[in-house]
Amino acid sequence: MMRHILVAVIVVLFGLIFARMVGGYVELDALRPLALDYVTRAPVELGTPNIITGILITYRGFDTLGEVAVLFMVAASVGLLLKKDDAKPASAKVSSPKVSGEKTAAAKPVLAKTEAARAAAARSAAAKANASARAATAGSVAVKSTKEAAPAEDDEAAPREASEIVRTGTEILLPLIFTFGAYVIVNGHLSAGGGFQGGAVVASGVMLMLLARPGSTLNVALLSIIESFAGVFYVGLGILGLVLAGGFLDPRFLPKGEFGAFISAGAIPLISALLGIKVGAELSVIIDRFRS
Amino acid sequence: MTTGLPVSTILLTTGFLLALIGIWGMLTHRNILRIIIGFAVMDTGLHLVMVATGYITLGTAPIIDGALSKADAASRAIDPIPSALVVTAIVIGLSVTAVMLAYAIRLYAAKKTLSIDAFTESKW
Amino acid sequence: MIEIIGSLFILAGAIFLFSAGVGILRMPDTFTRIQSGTKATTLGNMLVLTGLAFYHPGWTFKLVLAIYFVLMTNPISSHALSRAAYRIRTPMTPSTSVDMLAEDEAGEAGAKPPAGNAGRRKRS
Amino acid sequence: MLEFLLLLVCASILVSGVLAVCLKNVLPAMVASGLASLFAAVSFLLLAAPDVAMAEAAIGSGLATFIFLYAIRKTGNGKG
Repeated sequence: MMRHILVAVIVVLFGLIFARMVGGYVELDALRPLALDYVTRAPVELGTPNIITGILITYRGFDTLGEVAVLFMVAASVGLLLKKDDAKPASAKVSSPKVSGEKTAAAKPVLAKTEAARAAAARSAAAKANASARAATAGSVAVKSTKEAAPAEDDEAAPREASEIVRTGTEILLPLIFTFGAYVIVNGHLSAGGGFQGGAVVASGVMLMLLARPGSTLNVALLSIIESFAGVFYVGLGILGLVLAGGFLDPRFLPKGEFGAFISAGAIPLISALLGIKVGAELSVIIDRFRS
Repeated sequence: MTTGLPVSTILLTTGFLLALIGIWGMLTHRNILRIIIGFAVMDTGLHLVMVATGYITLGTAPIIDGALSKADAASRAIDPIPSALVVTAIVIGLSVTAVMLAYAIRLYAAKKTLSIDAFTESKW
Repeated sequence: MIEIIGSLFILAGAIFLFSAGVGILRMPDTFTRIQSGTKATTLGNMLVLTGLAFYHPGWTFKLVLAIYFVLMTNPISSHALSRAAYRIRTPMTPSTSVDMLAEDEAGEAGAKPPAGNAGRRKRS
Repeated sequence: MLEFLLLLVCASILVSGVLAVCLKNVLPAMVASGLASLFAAVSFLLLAAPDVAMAEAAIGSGLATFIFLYAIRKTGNGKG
């Protein structure tokens, strides 16, 4: 009870501050000087109809780059925090698929690779280590198999599969969602949207896929490679702007093109696409970390 | 059906009230997940406040197309800077929420409880 | 003339959406509410979007895409919702007379359901 | 008319926020917070900021809610 009163006092104090802020605020009837500068300069200088994208990618481009770095750090730290480290001795975990995998390993090494990979993917990290230790004695193939299975983190108790209608509907809808995400990303300089929004749309498509197929795995290694290359190209475009145009992340080193056309506004669509790829990959990785 | 209040004042009030609700929720609850939900609500409220400060009376979106010419933009478009900042703030809000939830999952794995009364090691 | 046709479409869509709202308020249990909120809103949305296509002929392609999206997502999401509600044994209204999913699952399991209980299985 | 719509949306935001904080169970509270985010996206649209509305609708009410959902599932349905 005492704590509730204290909290109420704190909230009322905040409320007083906020009330003063609301009371002293008058709605703008003209743009502030900086905003006026941006609104008049962005369409002429950059050739981008969507002024918000122009600000986000050019005038505050360094800010956006830093924010993508923050997002990358969050993806990494979430992966670190949710890593499975309950390393228990997995002697009881020896199950039949691995035995069959070893049996085929003696006969046919190529087939055994996929079999052992599938078997190892279904187990936790400790069991994986055990499998690789035992398979290493059997043959040299299984070492490769654990390397393949490393990105595939799977739940031991896999949740119930979604119904057939949901799975089929997901198959029909996913291309549509990804197309819409790509549309939003590359049309960021013409209409509402851009890298962040389109990346979020793509990530929600990935989320739909993961929800409809709880057993499927996301190739996190591939996603991180794509994401790293997008980041490298992002910084490379920034340096190109520094060398060929006015400054870091200046998109004017490419021709401005016709105002309002799809290929226009210098390098803004390129940077926007890279941003969208990066954001989409990072959000997908975050979702996948939470799922496993 | 007019109240005479400017649009941005209505939104400012709503945003600040939502932030207050979020602060109340963060401070009263003892469950970590409830605290994070309170934080998310506060986040939404502050986004509302920031966007409302950019509104200009009878303004339109700062996208130049058939409805808004280049010459008109300076007088009719809303302030684009708060919008640009809020777009990044939303993504950062999601990141912060994700990190907090990851910590919550780790804390639950350590103590099998979500009440912050159980975590007294760092209390002095 | 074309605008009048568009308005008629939008009005019809609004009527369907309104009936969906009334259905959600008046229906007795979860499943009937879900079905009233699905069928009527799907048709209502489609009619409203068709009416918009009459108003802005340039948007037709995007509106067709939107209609396709609504047509695909709305039934699937409500199917997932009602299946989840069934799985957690949400109580049905007492006037429910056929439970096809229970019969189906009983048939899949290979066990013939008891004769008296086959059609009508109530949950508490 | 626009103002009336705006007041309606604002009232919905506030009601969803109160529900998000006050509901007993964590799961409905999470859904209510996502709902507040969704109504906030509508109000952004009324404030002529469609970029922000898109970001909020996709991230705030879509992805954040599902990350919450996974977290609740991993922490024993949020009890305790």
